[in-house]
Amino acid sequence: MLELTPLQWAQLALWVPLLSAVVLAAVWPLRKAGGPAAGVSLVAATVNLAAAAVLLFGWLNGAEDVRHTAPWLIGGQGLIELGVHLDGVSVSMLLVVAVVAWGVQVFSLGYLADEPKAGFGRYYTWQSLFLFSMNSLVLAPNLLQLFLGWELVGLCSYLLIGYWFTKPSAAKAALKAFWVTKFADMGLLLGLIVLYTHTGGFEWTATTTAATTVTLLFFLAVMGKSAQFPLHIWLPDAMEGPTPVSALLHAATMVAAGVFLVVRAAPLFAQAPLTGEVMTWIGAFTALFAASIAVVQTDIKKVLAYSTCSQLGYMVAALGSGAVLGGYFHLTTHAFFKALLFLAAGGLIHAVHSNEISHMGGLLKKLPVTGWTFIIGALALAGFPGFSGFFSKDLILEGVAHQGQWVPLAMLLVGAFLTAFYMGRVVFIALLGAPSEHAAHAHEGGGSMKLPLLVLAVPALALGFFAGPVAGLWGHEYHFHLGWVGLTASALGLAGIGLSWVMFAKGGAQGLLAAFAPVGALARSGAVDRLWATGYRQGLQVLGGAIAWLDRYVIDALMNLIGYLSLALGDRLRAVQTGNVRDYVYAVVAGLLLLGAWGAMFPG
Amino acid sequence: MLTDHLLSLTVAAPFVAAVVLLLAPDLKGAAAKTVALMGAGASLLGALAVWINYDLSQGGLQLAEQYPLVPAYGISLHLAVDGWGVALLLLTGVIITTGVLATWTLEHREREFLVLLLVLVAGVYGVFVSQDLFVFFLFYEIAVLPMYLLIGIWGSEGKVERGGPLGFVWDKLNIGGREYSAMKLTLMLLAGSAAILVAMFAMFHAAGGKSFDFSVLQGFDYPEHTQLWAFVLLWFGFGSLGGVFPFHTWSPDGHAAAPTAVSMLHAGVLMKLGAFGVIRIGMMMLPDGAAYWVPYVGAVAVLNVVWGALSAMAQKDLKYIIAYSSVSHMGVVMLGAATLTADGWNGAIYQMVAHGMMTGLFFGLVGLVYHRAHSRWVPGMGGFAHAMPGVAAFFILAGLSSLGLPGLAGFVAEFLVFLGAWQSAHAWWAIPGIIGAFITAVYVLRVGRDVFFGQGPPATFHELSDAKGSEWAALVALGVCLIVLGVYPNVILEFIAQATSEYLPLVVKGAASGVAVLP
Amino acid sequence: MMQAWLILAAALFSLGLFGLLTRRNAVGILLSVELMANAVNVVLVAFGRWHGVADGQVFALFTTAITVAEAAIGLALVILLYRQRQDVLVDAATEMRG
Amino acid sequence: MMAWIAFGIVAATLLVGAFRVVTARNLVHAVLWLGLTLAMTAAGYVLLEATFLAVMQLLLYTGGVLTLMLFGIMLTRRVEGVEVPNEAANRPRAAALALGVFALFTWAILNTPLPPAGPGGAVTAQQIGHSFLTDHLLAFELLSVLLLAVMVGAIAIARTRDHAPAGQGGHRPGRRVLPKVNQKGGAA
Repeated sequence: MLELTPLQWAQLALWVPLLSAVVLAAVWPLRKAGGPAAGVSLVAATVNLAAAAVLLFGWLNGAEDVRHTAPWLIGGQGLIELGVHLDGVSVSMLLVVAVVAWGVQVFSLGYLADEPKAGFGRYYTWQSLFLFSMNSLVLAPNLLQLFLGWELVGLCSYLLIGYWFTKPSAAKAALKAFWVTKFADMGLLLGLIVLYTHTGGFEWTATTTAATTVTLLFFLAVMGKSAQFPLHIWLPDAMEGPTPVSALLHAATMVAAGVFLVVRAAPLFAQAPLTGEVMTWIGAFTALFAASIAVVQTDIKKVLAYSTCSQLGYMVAALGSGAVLGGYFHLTTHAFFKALLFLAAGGLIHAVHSNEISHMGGLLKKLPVTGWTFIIGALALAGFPGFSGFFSKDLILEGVAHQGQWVPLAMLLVGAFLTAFYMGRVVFIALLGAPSEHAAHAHEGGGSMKLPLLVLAVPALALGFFAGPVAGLWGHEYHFHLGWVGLTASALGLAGIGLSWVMFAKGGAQGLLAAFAPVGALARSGAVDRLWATGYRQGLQVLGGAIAWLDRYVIDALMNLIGYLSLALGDRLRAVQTGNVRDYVYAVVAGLLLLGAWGAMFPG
Repeated sequence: MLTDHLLSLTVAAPFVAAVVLLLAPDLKGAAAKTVALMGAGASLLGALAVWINYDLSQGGLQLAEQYPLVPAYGISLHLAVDGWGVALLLLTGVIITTGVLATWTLEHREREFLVLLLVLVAGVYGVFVSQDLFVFFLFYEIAVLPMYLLIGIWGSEGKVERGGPLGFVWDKLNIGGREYSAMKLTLMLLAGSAAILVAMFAMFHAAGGKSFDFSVLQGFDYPEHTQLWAFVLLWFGFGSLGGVFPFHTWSPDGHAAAPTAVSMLHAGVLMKLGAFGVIRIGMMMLPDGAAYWVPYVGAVAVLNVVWGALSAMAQKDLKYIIAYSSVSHMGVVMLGAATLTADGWNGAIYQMVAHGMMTGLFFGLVGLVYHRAHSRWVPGMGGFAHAMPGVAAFFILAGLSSLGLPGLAGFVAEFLVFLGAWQSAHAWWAIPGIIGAFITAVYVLRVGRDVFFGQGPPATFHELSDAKGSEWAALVALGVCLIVLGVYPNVILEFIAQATSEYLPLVVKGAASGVAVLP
Repeated sequence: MMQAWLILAAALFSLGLFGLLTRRNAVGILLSVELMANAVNVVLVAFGRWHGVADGQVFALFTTAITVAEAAIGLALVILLYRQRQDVLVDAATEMRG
Repeated sequence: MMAWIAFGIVAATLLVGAFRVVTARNLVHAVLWLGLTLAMTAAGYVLLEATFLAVMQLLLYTGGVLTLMLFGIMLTRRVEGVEVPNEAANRPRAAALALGVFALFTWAILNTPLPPAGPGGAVTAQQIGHSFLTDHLLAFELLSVLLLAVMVGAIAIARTRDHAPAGQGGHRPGRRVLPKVNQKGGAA
């Protein structure tokens, strides 16, 4: 392998995807050709993967941090710089993004094979652009570049969700995603501005009295990007995009950006206990809320979407209560097994041409690889002992317990149970249940759809055991120990799986379903959705209408009034010209007399 | 050597082209447009030459030329360029060139149209580089007056239904019509000019009535009370062109009725004249007046931003949406100026350039859509992306830039302005500004979805086709500018920051002039 | 004595003015204007005599010349008016109103 | 003493003449009375020792203008010379205004102190001629130009077109002819 310094590898990882995106965007015949465009993007993704692997390997062997910045903007208080910052945290996230992105791009080859050529090329252009944006976010040396990456990633999410823009629902979903995240990003922008004013820079290591306001503003953005309650409404709708997109953006990388921000700016967040408190509560509630809704979803992608929402809740709760290692490790493991779940679900959907789990019965036999990898992912997600999910979730629960947040802990434990339950439900219905007529002629996808599943299955299974070295990467110690919290969590997990087996494999205890009826009603009603929709429609649009009316019929009317008055005055004055000569003479004489009189009265 | 007449050549290039077009009656169709393009192109090359020749390390006024006009009153054609001038010349060059390219499809008396357009832009060039207040005002009028003819003759009809408390006004005024809009635009701008004239002569007189030169008027310490009312006159005088709140109502009607190239040039460049005037003449020459009035300027600017954005959201006519968004973005410029901070001023001037490109691109695109769909009514449109993917892509690009997506010009400008706002005496200004940016995101992308996404185009629009030859050139040029200005802003930010570091201390006693200059 | 002439001239002027205001016939108006011009001449000559300089009379001659010219043009217009309207009643000719 | 008597006669005749000019019902009488007034002014000039001017006055006014006016009346008189008396209505108003003006002038004349009298001695025609060609040369030349212009103008305005103007047929394109107005003032 050619000898490159870590900085050069990082440059490679950053610029190659951008180069691919620019080339594909500019050279439209290449893009219109479809296949070759995918090739270019895949090459870029592979180079990125290689660079990320080398970097991680370097950091595992204890390379010291690298920071290289170049001036970008002239600020009032000095030059604002952008560049690359390599340390344990950024390098590991870089690899996570690289692996998942590579897997998704390979998977898309098969999954979107029957798309029109131009669309296919456009898809891969946006994929490369996303890879660049995510990398620029991950490698950001300061919070400003993180914000730049953050917004670009939001753009890619808008473009990729709206890939099938001819579908009105997809166009609406893309817009909704962009609006909600843009609304939340206002917080990040304002936070950055406050930070810059107080500290003269965008470093996350800065200590400032305004830490609480800054971190609270940051958390508003995190709630938007990482779909925390009440700003989670866009994530389920984001499923309108192709499944690989959901796997990449809305499961592993983009939504994790919020958590990554908190991890990156941990020193800042440490200075604001209040924000921690808020995060713990919101995170825990989101975990519980999303898990309960996931139980009643029939569309497999919606289940996984709400599950992501719930798992993000876990991470936010962990970070809120100071368990940075737990939160970040869960982020990493979750990225792998959730991406695996989504891609596997994509395989199932591709086979059955429908998202409904009821149409998918008994697919394990027909799609063995997809089926089994789905089960591995499900078990990891449910926190089945030995799987990666178990370790990371355990760390989170330990952290929250250690902080003494009992109510949030309770919510998280119930959430763990529900998670195991709804994943069991999906597995028993879709893979093991009685095959429905739709699944009659289901068949496994091609090699391109199976390879990524296997690649992703490995970390889902084994990553748990590497917790030690990974923690070391991030400057934390980790030694496995199973406290009472871990035991209860795994017990609840097993119970959840057992109950789902009873209810869905054996058809028993149907009565319990009634218990979830109210949650089902709540989910279908989309109460929170409608809250925001009315806020938008009644609030913003009505306000806009009022202002527009005011502008046109009051302020503009005043200007027109001036015009009207001058015209009216003109009409009146016209009457003075009678056309009769004598009147004019009278006027002259009258003028003469007046002048004379005036002259007489004020002589000299 | 060429460079010591560079500025006069740049200003004169469009003027010469206009004269050539006037004197050669048989120049028709493409020939006339080519001549106009050469004129515009020459001025763009001039602007680029200025950009290259401007020596950053030295800063200050360069490439100066002075030709006495009326020595008795000290009036002279004194051209010189500073950091701001370099950036704004580039903007004007790009916009006029793309504007001429965008009129390639015009058939109706295109020769006279191009003559007026070129005269207008010559005026704009003049304003940005003239260092003599009288000549500054002369060029300012040259830039404003052709608008009446351009909109009156080549404009398009609109319809505003009658209503509201002052409904009777509709009896005498055909509101929304072409002549109405042209007349309204011209009258409101001339009213502004009248105010400027009064203030101008007051300053000339107070400064001893010997010379109109900036150097003389700049340094003079005017009496306190004169500064107070003179600043207000300049603020609303120049502000009326810059879309300051109560006097912004000409902008929607004017731009909606104006043909493509005219609204490109007007929203893209002319509105900047207004803001530039307020800063260069108002704030810099009347520091005490500025210090007193700036809180109000900022408050009105904030109102501008939110008001423009909200009313843009309720518009149904494509051009009205863009016109109101221009009002909103001009609010950001005035907000930046009102902060009296280095970031704020850099942001304000940068926003002028960024917004100029954005609106130029927007109006170019809207012109294309209107030319093919013969309608600007958004509710009737949908799914245009099928027929015109290129136009759709560029519309989204312009939209993203206007909502401040990083990587595009809009973000850099708005970020600096909001940064400046937070550092200024009135930190709260940043919040409505940011909310305004969000509302922009709402209406811009919603228009993008309503017009371009969704099922196929409705049956009523048949020959929808994508951009052709010269139109592509215009769109690509502006698109590239937006990206370049977004990715590597120092291209012109260095120049702007250099000028700001010189001018800000004049206004704010002991201002932080320590703007870091790039190594 | 001098003032007597001036007062006489004023009287003549006023009578001319009265004629101007009351006459309905265009020619009648011209007559009145002649009268007023004549009054002015008297004043000029009177002052010429008072100061004993030739200017008074020179100006009187100038005014006379101009009055004659004016009468000529006035008459031409009257004839045109007559040809146009077959009568010269001033009150009816109001086409030039606002 | 003699001067006052002479002045008295001249003034009286002048005033009566002028009054008659203004109030005569028949236009021809008015013109004749104007002739008398102009003649009496010439007499006045003699009293003011402006003999040259008196002669010129007689020559120009009584000769030229009088005949001009007579021609004017002849050319524009279709109805048998009888002139309908002026509106009774605005006569008092006109009288009031005229008296007002007269009062204003007399008040001004009586109140403004007269400048000191110059040396006596009549002004000879030679002096007038001399001053024409020295002090007022420019005015003199301009006057000749003016008179030329007036002559050309008068002819141009009043010349009869080469075709009969009365009939509508002869209407030349482009020349907007006002609608024919019949006696009662209504448009034809």
